[in-house]
Amino acid sequence: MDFMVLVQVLESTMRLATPLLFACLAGLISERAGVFDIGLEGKMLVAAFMAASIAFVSGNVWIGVAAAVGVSVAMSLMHGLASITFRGNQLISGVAINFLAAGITVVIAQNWFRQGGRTPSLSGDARMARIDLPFAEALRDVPVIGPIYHGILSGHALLVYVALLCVPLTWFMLFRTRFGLRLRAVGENPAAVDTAGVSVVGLRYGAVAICGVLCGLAGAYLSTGLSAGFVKDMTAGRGFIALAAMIFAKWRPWHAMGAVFLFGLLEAVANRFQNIDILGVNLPVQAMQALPYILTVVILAGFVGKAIPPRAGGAAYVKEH
Amino acid sequence: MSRGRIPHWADVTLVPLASVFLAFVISGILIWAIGESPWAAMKLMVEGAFGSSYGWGYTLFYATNFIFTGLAVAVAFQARLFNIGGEGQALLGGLGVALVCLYIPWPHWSLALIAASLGAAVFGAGWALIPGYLQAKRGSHIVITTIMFNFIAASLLGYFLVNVLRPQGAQDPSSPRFPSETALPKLHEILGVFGIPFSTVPPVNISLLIAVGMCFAVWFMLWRTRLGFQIRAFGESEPAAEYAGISPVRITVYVMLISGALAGLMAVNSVMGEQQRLVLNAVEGAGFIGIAVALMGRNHPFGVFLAAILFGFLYQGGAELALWTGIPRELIVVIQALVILFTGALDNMVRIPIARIFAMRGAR
Amino acid sequence: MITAWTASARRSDPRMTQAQTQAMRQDTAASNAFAIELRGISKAFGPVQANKDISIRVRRGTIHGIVGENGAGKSTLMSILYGFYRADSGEILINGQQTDIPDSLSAIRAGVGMVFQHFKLVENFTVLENVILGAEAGAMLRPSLAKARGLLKDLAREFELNVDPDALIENLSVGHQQRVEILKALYREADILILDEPTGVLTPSEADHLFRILRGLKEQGKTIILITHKLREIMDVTDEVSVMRRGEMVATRTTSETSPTELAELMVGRKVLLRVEKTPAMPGPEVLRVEGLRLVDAQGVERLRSIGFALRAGEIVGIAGVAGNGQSELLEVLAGLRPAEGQAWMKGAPLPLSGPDCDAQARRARRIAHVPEDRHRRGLVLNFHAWENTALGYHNDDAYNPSPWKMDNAAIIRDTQAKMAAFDVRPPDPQLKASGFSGGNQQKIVLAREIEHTPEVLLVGQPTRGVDIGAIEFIHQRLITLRDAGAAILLVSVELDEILSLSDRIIVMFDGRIMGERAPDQTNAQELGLMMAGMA
Amino acid sequence: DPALMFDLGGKFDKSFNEAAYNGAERWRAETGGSYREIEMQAAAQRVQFARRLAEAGSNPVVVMGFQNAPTLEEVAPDYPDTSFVLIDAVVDLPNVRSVIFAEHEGSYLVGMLAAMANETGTVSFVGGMEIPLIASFACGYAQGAKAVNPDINVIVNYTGDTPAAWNDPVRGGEIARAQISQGSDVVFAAAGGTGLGVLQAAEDSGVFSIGVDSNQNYLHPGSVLTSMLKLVDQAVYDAFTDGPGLETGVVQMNLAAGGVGYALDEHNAHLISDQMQEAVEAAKAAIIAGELSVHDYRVDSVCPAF
Ligand SMILES: Nc1ncnc2c1ncn2[C@@H]1O[C@H](COP(=O)(O)OP(=O)(O)OP(=O)(O)O)[C@@H](O)[C@H]1O
Ligand SMILES: Nc1ncnc2c1ncn2[C@@H]1O[C@H](COP(=O)(O)OP(=O)(O)OP(=O)(O)O)[C@@H](O)[C@H]1O
Ligand SMILES: [Mg+2]
Ligand SMILES: [Mg+2]
Repeated sequence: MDFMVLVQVLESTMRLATPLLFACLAGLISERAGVFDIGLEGKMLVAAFMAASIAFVSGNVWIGVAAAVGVSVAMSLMHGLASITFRGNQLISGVAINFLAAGITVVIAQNWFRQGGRTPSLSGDARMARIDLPFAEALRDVPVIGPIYHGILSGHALLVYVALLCVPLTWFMLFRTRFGLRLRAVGENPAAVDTAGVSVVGLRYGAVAICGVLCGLAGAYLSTGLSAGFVKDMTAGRGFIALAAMIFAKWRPWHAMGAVFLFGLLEAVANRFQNIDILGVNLPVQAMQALPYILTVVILAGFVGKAIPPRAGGAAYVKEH
Repeated sequence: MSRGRIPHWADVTLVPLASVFLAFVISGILIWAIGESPWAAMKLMVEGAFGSSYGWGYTLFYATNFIFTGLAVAVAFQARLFNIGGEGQALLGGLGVALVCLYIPWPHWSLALIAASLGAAVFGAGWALIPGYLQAKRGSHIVITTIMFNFIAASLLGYFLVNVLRPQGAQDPSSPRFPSETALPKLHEILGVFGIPFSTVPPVNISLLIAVGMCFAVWFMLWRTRLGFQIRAFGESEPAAEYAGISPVRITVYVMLISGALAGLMAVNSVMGEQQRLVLNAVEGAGFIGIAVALMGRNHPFGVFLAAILFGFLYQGGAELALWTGIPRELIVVIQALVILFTGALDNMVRIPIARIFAMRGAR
Repeated sequence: MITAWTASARRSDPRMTQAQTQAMRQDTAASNAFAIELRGISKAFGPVQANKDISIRVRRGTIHGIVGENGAGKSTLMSILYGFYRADSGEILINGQQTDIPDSLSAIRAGVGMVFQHFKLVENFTVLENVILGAEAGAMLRPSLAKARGLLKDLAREFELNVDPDALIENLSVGHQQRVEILKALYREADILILDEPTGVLTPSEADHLFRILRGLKEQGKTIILITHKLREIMDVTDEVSVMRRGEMVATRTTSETSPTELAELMVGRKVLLRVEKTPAMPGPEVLRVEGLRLVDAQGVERLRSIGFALRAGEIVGIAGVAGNGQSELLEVLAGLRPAEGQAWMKGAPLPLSGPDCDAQARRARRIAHVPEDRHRRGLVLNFHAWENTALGYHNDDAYNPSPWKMDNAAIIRDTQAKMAAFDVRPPDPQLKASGFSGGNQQKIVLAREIEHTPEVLLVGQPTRGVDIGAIEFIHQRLITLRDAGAAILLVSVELDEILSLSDRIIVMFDGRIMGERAPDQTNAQELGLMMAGMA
Repeated sequence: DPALMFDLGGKFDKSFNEAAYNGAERWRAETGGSYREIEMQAAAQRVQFARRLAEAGSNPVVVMGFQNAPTLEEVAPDYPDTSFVLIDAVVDLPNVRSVIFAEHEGSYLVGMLAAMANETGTVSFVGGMEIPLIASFACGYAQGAKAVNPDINVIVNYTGDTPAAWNDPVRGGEIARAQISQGSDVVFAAAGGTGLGVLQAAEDSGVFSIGVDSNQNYLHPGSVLTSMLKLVDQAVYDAFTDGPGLETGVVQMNLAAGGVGYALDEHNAHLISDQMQEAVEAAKAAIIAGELSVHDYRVDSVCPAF
């Protein structure tokens, strides 16, 4: 593969991995606190819709992003209400959120814009601008560094860099702060946190809210950064892929970054090389499209081994001595 | 613990009813908000789904699909395996049905039904076997592998339909129509034998009886056989199961085989009973609805049956709603979501006040 | 010394200044001799009245024992004092001051610390992280950890509470985990320390160590409440003792003026035999023999090194050892739960120690039964009904499977009723979930299942852990009856008393090896203790 | 009253179904009549809804999409007094009018335009799913492009195999970017909602795109070179206008019948030079006259252009 092709594929990877990265970190934080969240997909979808519609109405993408974060956090709190306060089944709540998002986005979009559950196309300031990193132009022609810096890293929307920044931030928060210590503890053994005089409910709500913020950013990037408007079901399973990446990463932030980049890369490769001749046999399109998923299974079976989730995950906390 | 305070009968009737009621109240507010009459909509839905044998027919047809996929998820859940792969397994089940119906000549539908059921079950089970085996032997998380296998199944089916099964020159990426000998008797024919009139229109067919039979079979398997005992013990506590000499690998593989077979069987209803040919996306999300059905049915076959009927109602009632009003079809998805949320996840919200009422009455 | 660390600890506590705390505590201290006074505490869990109008006073600077049968309400009462549960009615006075304790944080602020029976530790955190959890010095972790490390060193020196601050909890023995719990309380400057069944999982030497620590704490002026089922411990360390029965407080005695017999009677409401009565063993032919048993765990550590011994019909062989020296692994290997190297014979025929024919089913088919050490994790499926638990492991029995298709649930239920009657399980309800029984009754369910199948070899781990004295008496009796019926019993226990009183021969293990064998009447706790420490 | 039954993509897919909707709306505006419309959620509803519409007395019933051929085969015989119109496939029944489009012919013309606007020697195509219908778009497009420039490289990609493939603008955009990075400077999208992402990516990258079904030139003026028109709206409008007793049989909506074509309006007039227009018009005339034949992939699943 020649170098420029690699650069192009990696650039595409950066974009494709960004929503996955946000969502993956979102799930990671929530699950680290013991709240399983298969509603990432739904939250992203609602956020994508909110971002696009508010950006369209206000003409300012950042107002849209704020709205997206707001609505996503609200959905998260609903998940919290069900699974923390009312000790309901976290999986059911997540499934419900996914359904709710799939339906409500279209119903509201139809009611507001009358374009069949779509938002109008965004342009100008209603879309996320691309940012050129400092010296990108200057370094452009430097061999190796140029293509990497200018070609791959530079020229993405701000949220791409925010997502990358979120990885060390998440790591720092989890492993270097008091909040992170408590958050991890509440996912492993909430009784320990409770008896230490810290509110289990408060911590879990905190984690769930952060999850909402990150899902909001993921959705906003999808509709205002990657594309220019909302289309129904536009998350197209990315929330589930993020979940897969999270398990793949065994709930660790840096590994999560690795995992989403692997998924992004596989998708980028599949987009780029749809017909490959292998030993004279032309692989059908479908094979290339399935390739990322097949490889994921192979990697999982071959190299990753058992992923052990946070021990108290998935269950509401009930006091027992 | 929180459940202990209300009588069991109230817990299984009052709580779900109150939850469903709440879900519908909120749905009503939403319908009102988009400028339609909630009362008329509700009436239309109920009448459309239950008001005639036509409505019942469709409700039961959809419910049949959901029973199969719901049972598939429920069985796996009894062993604490979260099989999200019902969608893919049902797709493969469809392939099994199609191959059996297309490539083997059948003299009578009954033989075809047996063979196609086997084909569906074997293909579905086969598709679940790989994730099951990988979970058991390699610890590959079954949630991820089954999600991946859904995508892979879609590609595989796309390939088969476009390149293998599609008749030369046909536009549609679908298999040819199955021979008419393989057409399954519809419910009206079955009821007709007993002189009960029933609408001839809806595609509900003999698969419904298979589905109900499967509810019993699954119940029997889980609570009346050794295998079921082992599955449940394994699901409740892996160390205890190991202590009892129950092999985790074997149980995981068995459970996934059963789960996949059940999901695959859904194709008998939709592919053989209704479409009479295999089309792209023959499953249409029933695999995912199965998750909701199983969770709402508390992973018990009888609960799955009831939840499947509820979802069948939402599907059919929603279709009528879309047909006769300006309410967008996605609103039905919202109602489904609210029902799932209130009955499945926010059930304690109604249980706690109900418990309080009972406590007050008890105190007097 | 002690003032030095408390002073610095107080400074680290952002919630209260040193002056405030001391002023508050000393004020009231002068006026009242009771550290704790509970008045009319009641608590119900649904239909269960766990505590009924309980009043108790605990003198400052004493060790106060609480005894009672399983389910008497001891843990509940203490959990209320610690703010873990809220009482339905009643009041709490701490140092003479009425105190509202709605949550654990309030309890901690009031100077109450608690070590729960089931430790509240985060298994994959380090000791240090567990200690500071909830009492961190600031928003950032590093400074908190550094500060705690220093304090921990002082505490460790002061109270003989040595633990590696950087060890992961899951790699620590239970004894060390318990020290971490105590350190947690001390780090939070607890003046009043509650310990719920602290010795249930400890070895005798660990228990002795604990009591040394407790006495040390008492000397420093701390007040200690100790819940235990072991009357010897009560007599050893407490100053006063209260007895609970069925949710009520039935008596409080000064320890020096009471006796174990009186306490046992007060607890159970009848006379209890505190000594095991048994006739000498009459060993028959050899049943089980193992040679060269070796086990290497997943981390590559050798857990069993060339173990060899024989078991004869009609005898109880006790295995003594400090927890973590290979006894648990030995039981698991013999029960078919772990593959190992070496050879074994059951009545002369080889018994595979690895491979496909080595699982718990195969062992049961060879009439080897197993009462596991951890009834919650292994012995029972807590969410199963009692009758289902009766079939656990025996689900393939012909008696339960008259046809190949169907399990005969009715037969299992009948069988369970019979077993429950034979073992006096309370309540004798086969439909009750295992989690709904008290610890002693859960243990009886497990024993009934294993013993009533008349095994030729019974492997028993910690048969009376966490079980009240009435049930202990019963369980011991049953084991001896089984022995007298001709079964070979291999008993693993960390209770030296239990080993000494039940066994016909005693094998001591240390570091995966057999240190030697003794006859119970020719040895004593001191000698065994030395052997268990690897010195012999 | 007439009725219109949309295919699974839904009423507002900005292309196929939306065109039908526009046709119906035009009829309503011009005649003041009213009609019934229905969107389905699941394939099982195809038959269900077709029947419901017929039973409710709607006539004619216009049914969208080739996937409904079996639907009408099943339903139409039961309602001999109702006229059905099937868009995009053929059903041979006395009360069914089958309207089929020569997408390959329209695609051929936009392929020519693409090749003429092309500077890099590479043009590309993004299809929703690899099914014969979409492949015939691709094939016609490639034939047209190669007719202008035999050496031109035509990249063909598809979005996926699940229904999500028609609604994934993100993926569509990424595929388009991948094609653009391979040198394509004209991207033709036939992928429903996914196509919106393709057109957007083309505009963002400063290359041309080609819309599909409806006239999509207005979406990104100056960037959308043209749109491959498929006059579904006309077919629906005609059906509604013809009313209950409409003439049945197969209606060929090819170039000759004006059923397909390319869009030229104020949004792209400056992009299409006179020279380009002349060439396309010439080819169009030749096709209509039968002098030039564009191969239809659906006939034999083979594309001569690849
Ligand atoms: N969380 C709970 N929910 C319901 N009932 C409970 C709960 N905790 C305790 N109980 C009930 O309260 C009663 C008292 O239990 P408690 O744990 O206080 O007894 P205990 O004296 O500590 O027993 P043990 O010696 O076994 O530790 C028991 O009957 C028990 O069933
Ligand atoms: N959530 C609960 N619901 C009902 N009963 C409970 C609950 N939690 C505990 N119990 C009961 O409370 C009593 C004491 O509980 P505890 O946790 O102290 O166990 P235990 O009886 O001491 O057994 P062990 O010492 O083996 O843990 C038991 O009867 C137990 O079954
Ligand atoms: Mg207790
Ligand atoms: Mg206890």
